[in-house]
Amino acid sequence: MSSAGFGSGLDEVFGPDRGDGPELIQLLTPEGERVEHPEFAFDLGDEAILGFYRDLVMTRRIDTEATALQRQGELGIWASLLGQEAAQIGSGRAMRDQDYAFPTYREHGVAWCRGVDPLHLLGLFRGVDQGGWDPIADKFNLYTIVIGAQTLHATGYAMGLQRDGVIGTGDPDRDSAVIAYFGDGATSQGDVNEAFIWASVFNAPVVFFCQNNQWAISEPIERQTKIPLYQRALGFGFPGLRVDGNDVLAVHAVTQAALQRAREGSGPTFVEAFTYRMGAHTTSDDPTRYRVSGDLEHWKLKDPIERVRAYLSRGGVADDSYFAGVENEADELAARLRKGCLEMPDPSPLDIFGQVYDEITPELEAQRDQFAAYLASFEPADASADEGALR
Amino acid sequence: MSSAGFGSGLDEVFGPDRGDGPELIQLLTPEGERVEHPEFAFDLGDEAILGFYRDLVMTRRIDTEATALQRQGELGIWASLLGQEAAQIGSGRAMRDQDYAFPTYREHGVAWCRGVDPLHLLGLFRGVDQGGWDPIADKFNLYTIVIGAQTLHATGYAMGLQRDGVIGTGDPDRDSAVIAYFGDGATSQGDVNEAFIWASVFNAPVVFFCQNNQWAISEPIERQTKIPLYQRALGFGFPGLRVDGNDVLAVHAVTQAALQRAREGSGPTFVEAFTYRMGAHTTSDDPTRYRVSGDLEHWKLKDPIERVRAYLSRGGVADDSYFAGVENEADELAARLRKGCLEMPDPSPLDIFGQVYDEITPELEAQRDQFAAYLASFEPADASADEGALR
Amino acid sequence: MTAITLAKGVTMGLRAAMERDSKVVVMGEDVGKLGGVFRVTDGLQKDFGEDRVIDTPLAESGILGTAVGLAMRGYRPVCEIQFDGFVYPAYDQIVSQVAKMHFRSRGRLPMPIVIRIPFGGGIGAVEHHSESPEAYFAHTAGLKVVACSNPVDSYWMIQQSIESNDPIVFLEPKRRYWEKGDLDVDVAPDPLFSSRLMREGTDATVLAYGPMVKTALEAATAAADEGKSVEVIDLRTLSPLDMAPVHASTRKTGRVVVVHEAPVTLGLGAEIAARITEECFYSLEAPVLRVGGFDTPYPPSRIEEDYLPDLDRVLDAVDRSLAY
Amino acid sequence: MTAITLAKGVTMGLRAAMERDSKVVVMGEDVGKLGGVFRVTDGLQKDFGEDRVIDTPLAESGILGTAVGLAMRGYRPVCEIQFDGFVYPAYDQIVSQVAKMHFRSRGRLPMPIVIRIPFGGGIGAVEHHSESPEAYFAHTAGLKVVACSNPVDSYWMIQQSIESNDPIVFLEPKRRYWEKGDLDVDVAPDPLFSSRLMREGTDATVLAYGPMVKTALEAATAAADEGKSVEVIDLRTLSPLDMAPVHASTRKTGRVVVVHEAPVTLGLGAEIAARITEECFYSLEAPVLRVGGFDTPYPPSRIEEDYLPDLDRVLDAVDRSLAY
Ligand SMILES: Cc1ncc(C[n+]2csc(CCOP(=O)(O)OP(=O)(O)O)c2C)c(N)n1
Ligand SMILES: Cc1ncc(C[n+]2csc(CCOP(=O)(O)OP(=O)(O)O)c2C)c(N)n1
Ligand SMILES: [Mg+2]
Ligand SMILES: [Mg+2]
Repeated sequence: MSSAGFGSGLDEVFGPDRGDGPELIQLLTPEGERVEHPEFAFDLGDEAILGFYRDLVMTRRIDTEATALQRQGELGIWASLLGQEAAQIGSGRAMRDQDYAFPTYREHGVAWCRGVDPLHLLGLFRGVDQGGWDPIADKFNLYTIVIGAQTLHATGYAMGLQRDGVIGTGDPDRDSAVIAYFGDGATSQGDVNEAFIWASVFNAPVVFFCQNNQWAISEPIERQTKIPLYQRALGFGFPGLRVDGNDVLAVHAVTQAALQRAREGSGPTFVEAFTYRMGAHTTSDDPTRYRVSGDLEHWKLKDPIERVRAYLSRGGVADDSYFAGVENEADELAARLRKGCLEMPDPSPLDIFGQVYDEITPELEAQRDQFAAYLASFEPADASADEGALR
Repeated sequence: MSSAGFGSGLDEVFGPDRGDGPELIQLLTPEGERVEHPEFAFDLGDEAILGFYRDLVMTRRIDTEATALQRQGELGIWASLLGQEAAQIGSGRAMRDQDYAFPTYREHGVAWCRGVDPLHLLGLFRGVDQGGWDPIADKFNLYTIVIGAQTLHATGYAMGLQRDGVIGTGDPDRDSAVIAYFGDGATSQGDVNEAFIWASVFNAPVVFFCQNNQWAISEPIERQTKIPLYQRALGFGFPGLRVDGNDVLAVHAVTQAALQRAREGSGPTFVEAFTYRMGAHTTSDDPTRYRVSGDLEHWKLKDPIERVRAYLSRGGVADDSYFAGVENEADELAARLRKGCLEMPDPSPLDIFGQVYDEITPELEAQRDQFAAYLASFEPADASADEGALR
Repeated sequence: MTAITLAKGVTMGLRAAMERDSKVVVMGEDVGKLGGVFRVTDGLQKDFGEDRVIDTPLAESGILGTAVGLAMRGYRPVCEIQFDGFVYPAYDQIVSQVAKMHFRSRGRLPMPIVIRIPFGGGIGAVEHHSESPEAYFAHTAGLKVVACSNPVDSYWMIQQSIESNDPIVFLEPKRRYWEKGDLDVDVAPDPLFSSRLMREGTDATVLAYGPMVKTALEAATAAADEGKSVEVIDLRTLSPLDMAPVHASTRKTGRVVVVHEAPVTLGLGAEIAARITEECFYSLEAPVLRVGGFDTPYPPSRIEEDYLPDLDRVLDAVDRSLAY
Repeated sequence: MTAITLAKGVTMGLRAAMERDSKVVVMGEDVGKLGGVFRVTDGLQKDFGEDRVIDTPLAESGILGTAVGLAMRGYRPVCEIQFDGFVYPAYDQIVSQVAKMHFRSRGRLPMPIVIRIPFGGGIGAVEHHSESPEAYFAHTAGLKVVACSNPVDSYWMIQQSIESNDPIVFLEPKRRYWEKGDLDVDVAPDPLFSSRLMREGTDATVLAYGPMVKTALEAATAAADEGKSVEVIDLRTLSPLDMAPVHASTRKTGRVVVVHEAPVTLGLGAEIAARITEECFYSLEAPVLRVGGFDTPYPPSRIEEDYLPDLDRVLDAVDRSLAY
C-alpha cells in the first residue's frame, strides 16, 4: 500500500529544515526593513522600538561582562544568551505586570525585562546563592536547571490562575497568563510533553515559549525532532507558531497575541522562536569540537540588534547621540556589575541549615550547633582556603 | 487578532469525539457487511476469517474463565479484555514470527496469537510468578504494569533490530518489526512521548498500537486528550491512523501495513484502535461509580465477535456445526485452565534469592541460608497459614 | 466517639482540612468520581467540585510538577499516588524540585505539598503494588516523611501534614486501611513529628511504623505469654526521626529490634541502629537487630507472607537479642 | 606503565570493552562528537561509529528505557548520565525496570547495563551538578553499585562492570577525574566486588569510597604526624558490600569512621555502621562514627568546601572515636 495511506503532507514537513520556510513569521528583516504579515502586526510605535534597542544592548552587555568575569575566575560558569536577545526582549516586553515567567538558566534578557537586578544573576553563577531575587515579587521564577521541569511548574501556576478567577474577566489589569521558557533540547523531556497534555486538557493559560537555538550543547536539532518544532503542538491539540527569533518586533507581536489568548481563556500556545546560539553552550563548552563556523557566519547576518539599529537610523528615528547614550548606559551598568560582583560577600555556611525547611528539624538544629562549635575551633585562616576552592 | 492566526483546522479537531468520524478505518460493519476503504484492504481469504473467529471466541473464553476464577478467590485480580478482542487478535495475527510484541497487562488476546499458554497468564494474576512464559522464545515480552514503560523498551528493541541489520533487506523471513501496546491513559505518560521522539528521530521499526478503550480506570478519554489520539503522532513527525478497534479485518489490515512499513525501514506508525472497555478496569473495580450504562448499550451493538459470526454465516462460509465446534474447543480450554490453575504449585520462598541477579551476591546467599534455617525451625502447619493470606 | 477505619480517618481528615482552608486541593488519578482506588477521597469531588478535587491525566511527574506550580500560586496540593510503585516517575520532581525549592529560594517559595502514598504489601497484589519506598524519601533533605498506623493517627496526621508549610510524604499502610479504631475528635492529637510509646516493657524494645506496628504489638503480646516483657514504640515520623523516646527506652531495656517491610539494606532500620549505637553505646546489651524485607524485589504474592516480617520473625529477633 | 588520569582510565576501559565485544554500545547526551562534557567518551564515536556511540535525545528516562530494549535484544548498553543530579528522570526505569527485570523473568531477561554517573561535588558547579545519589541505588534490590577512586581502578572496574550480566551503577568521582596514576595493564585487577586495604593502621579504621578515599588517606598521613595509626579501606563496591576486610580491620582497631559526601542520614555510613555493630559488637571500643554531608540540599558552591567532609573533619571524628 502507498505510504500516502499514512496521512497526507508528511513528506513536506519531513527532512532537514533551514527555518526560512513560509511558516516563519517576520516583521523586521535582517536589513532592518519593516514587512507585513497577514496575521500578526507590531502594534506599538517607534518609541517602543527605541526602548527595545536599549534593552537589547543592555542585555548583550550584561552577557559580555559576565563572560569576562567568568574568564577571570569571578564566576564558576556562565550561560551566554548571545544571539537570543531579540527572542527574550520581544517576549519579555510582551508580558504584563501580572503575568508570570518560568525561565531556564539562560533567560537573562527576560530577567532584565522583569526588573531583576543582573547582579542577582551573577550571584547565582558565582555560587553565592541559587538566585537572589524575589520570584513572587518579580513574577519571574528562579532559574530551573533540570531541563524541562519548569514547564510543569508553569502549567500548575496557570491552573492556579484559573482557580483564582483571573482569566477571561475582560479586565486588562486582572487577566493573567504564564509564559514557560525552554530550549529545543528540552522538547524531548517527558516533563515538557506532560506539560503540553496538562495545559491542553485543562485549557491552562500558559504560553510555551521555545527558543530553538539549534543546539542542545553539542547535539543539533535533528537529534531532538524530525519536523519543525512548532508542529509538536498540533499533536496535543493547541496552536503552534514559528517566529523569527532574531526579530524583536515579530517576537513581541506573536508573544503578545499568545499571552492575550491565554488571558482570555482560550488556552495554551506553543511559540517556537527560531534563533541560533552564537556562543558556546556555557563558558565550560568548546563548540569547535562539534560545529562548523559556516553556520555562525550565516547567522551573524541575522543579528537581532543590528537590524533594529538599521531600522532606527535609516528612518531617522534615532541619531548617533542616542546610540552613544545607550552605549554609555551599558558601560555604566557593566562597571556596576563588575564592582558588585567582586564585592559580593560569600554566604555563611551556618545559614544553610535554616533554609531547608519552613520549620527546622531538631536534627538540623543539632547539626548546625555541632558544626558551629567545630568551626569555632579553627583559625580564620581556614576561610580563605575555602575561597580557593572555586577557582 | 483572529485565533485563525493560530493555525487552521484546529476547531474541527477540538471538542468531544465520538470516534465515528470519517477518519475511522472500517472494513467490516457491526452488521457483518464487508466495506471498502481507499487505502486499506484485507488481503486474506475466508479461511483466515474462520481462524480469527476461533481466536476471538477462545480469547473471550479465557477471559470469562479467568474472571470466574478470580471471583472464586483463585486469582488475586484479573484485567478483563472484554470488548477488545478484535483489536488484539487483528493486530496479533498481523505479526510475523520474527516480530516482537511489548504488551501491557491486558493483552491476553495477543498472548494467544503468540502461542503463550493462557495458564501462564493465570499464574501471574494468581501470584505464583510475574509471567511464566519465555519472552525471548515467544517474542512476547512479559506484561508491563508500570504504565507506558514498555513503549521505550519496544523502541530500544527496535533500535537493536536496526543494528542487527534485519530491517529493509527485502527478505520477508528476515525483516522484523516491533509492536508496542498501550492504552489511551498511557499516552499521557512522559515515557510514551519520549518513545515517540526516539522512534521518530532514529526511524525505529516500531508500531505504537494504542487501544483507546475510552477509559483509564475511572477517567474518560477527555482527561487525557482534547483531540483524537491518533493525531498525536503528527506532532512527532510520523503517521497516525484510527481504526475501528472492534473490526478484526480492519485492525489486521492496518497493523499489517504499519508493521510492513516498519520492516521496510520507513519508520514508526501510531495506530489508534478505537474500541471500548466493556467490563470493569479489573475485578477490583466498580464502574457503576463513574460511568453510565448507556455507553455500554451503544457499544454492545458493535461487538467484535458478533459481526464476524454474522459475516461467516450470512455468506455461508461457516455453518452451525463450525460454530459449535469452536464452542466445544473453548469449553475444553476453559476446563483445562480451571484444572491447571487449581493445581498450580506455589513457588518456594527460598527460590527468590537466586532470581535477583545473574551472579548472586554473598549477602543474598547469607540471607537465604539464614531464612532456610529459620523456616526449618517450624512445623509445616505454618505453610498452610501462609496460603490463607491471599484470600 | 465513633469507630472508623484507617482509610475513613484519612477521608475525614481531608474533608476537615478542605473545609478549613479553601486553598487545599486534592489531585491525582481517579480521585474524583471513583474516590480513588481505595475510596480514600470518596465524596470529596461531589462536595468540593472539580476545581478542588482534580482527576489528573495519567502521569505522576505531571501531578507533582503542576502541584509545585499550584503551591507557588498559594495553593496547598494534596497529591495522591495511586500505589507506592508508581511514585518513581515523579521522583525527579519530588527530589530536585519539591524537596529543594524552599532551600533554593531561601524560604521565598515554601512547598506546602502533601504526597499521599498507600504503601506496603500483604494484600495479594501484583507487582509494583506492595513497595516500601520510605527510605528513598527519608534520605532526601528537604522532605519530611511520616507514616500512620491507626485510624486516630490517620485522621489527625493528615490534617497536621496539610497544615505544615513543608513538603511531606504521607505514608498510608494499605493493608491496614480497613482496621478499625475509636475516634474522639475532642481529644487533642500528639504533635506530628513525635514517636509514641505503645506498650511498656522492660526486657527489649521493638520499634515499628505503619503496617508493622500492629505486628509488633502482637509480637509483644505473644512474648508476654512466654514471660518476656517487650516495649513497643510507633515511630510515626521517619524524617525527622523522634529519637528521644527511643533512646530512653534503649537505656531502659538495652536491647532493640527495628521492624519494617522495606528491604533491610539501607532501610530505616540502618539509620536508627546507627543513631542508637552512637547515643546509647554503653547502654546496649546487644547490637540493634533489624527485621525487614529481604534484599530482593517484592516477591509474587503467593509467597509474600514469607517475605514480610511477621510475629514469629519479630519474636525470633527479640530472642536473638536476649541471647547476647 | 603509563601515567593516566582517572577520566582517561574510563575512556581506555570503554575502548577496550568495545573492541572486545561488538555488542557493547555507549549512549547518552553529548557522548558523540563532543566526547561527553568530561571527554570520557572522547574519540569513541569516531572509531566505533554512530550505531555504537549514540547521541540520544535529551531525556534520561528514554536513555534507560531504550537501553532496556537494547539489552533484551542482546546488546550491552553503557549509559552515560551527564551529571548525578540528572539521573532522577530515569529513576522509574532504573528501579522498576532495570533492577527488577532479571527477577521478574527469573533470569530469562538479564540486564547487562552499566549506568555511568559522574558524582559528588567540589568542582564549583551550580545546583544539581554535585549530588551523591548512591544510597538511592544501594537500597534498590536488583542493582549493583560500585565507585572507583583512582585511574587504575577506573580502567579495570569499568571493563569488569561491562562484562557483568547484572545492571551496575558505576560511580565516577568527578572532582578526581584529573588525578593521575600509573597503569600497568599486565597487573591483574582485583575482583570487582571487593574492597581494598589502602593503608595499614592500628588505632582506628577509616572507610571511604570514590572522592573521599584521597581525603581519608590524607587524613591518615596527617594523623600519623600526630602519632595516630589510622587504617584506610577503599570500599569500591557499595552493593554488594564487601564487609570481610572491614570486619577484620574493626576487630583489630576497635574504632571505625565512615566517610562520604552524601548526607549522613540513611547514607551508606548508616548501613555500614549497622552491619559492623551486628558483626563486631564485642570488638567495638567506640560506636561507628559517620562523617558526611549535612542533611541539607547541596549548598551554593562558594561554601561547598564547608559542606564536604575534609581532612579536618575526618581527623576530628577519629579523635572523637579515640576519646571513647
Ligand atoms: C534533566 C537534565 N539532563 C541533562 C542536563 C544537562 N544539560 C544542561 S543544558 C543541556 C542542553 C539543553 O539544550 P536546550 O534545551 O536546547 O537549551 P539551550 O541550552 O540550548 O538553551 C543539557 C543536556 C540538565 N540540565 N538536565
Ligand atoms: C505509572 C503508573 N501509574 C498508575 C498506575 C495505576 N494504573 C493501572 S492501569 C491504569 C489505567 C490505565 O489506563 P489505559 O492506559 O487507558 O489502559 P487500560 O487499563 O484502559 O487498558 C492506572 C492508572 C500504573 N499501573 N502505573
Ligand atoms: Mg538549544
Ligand atoms: Mg484505556
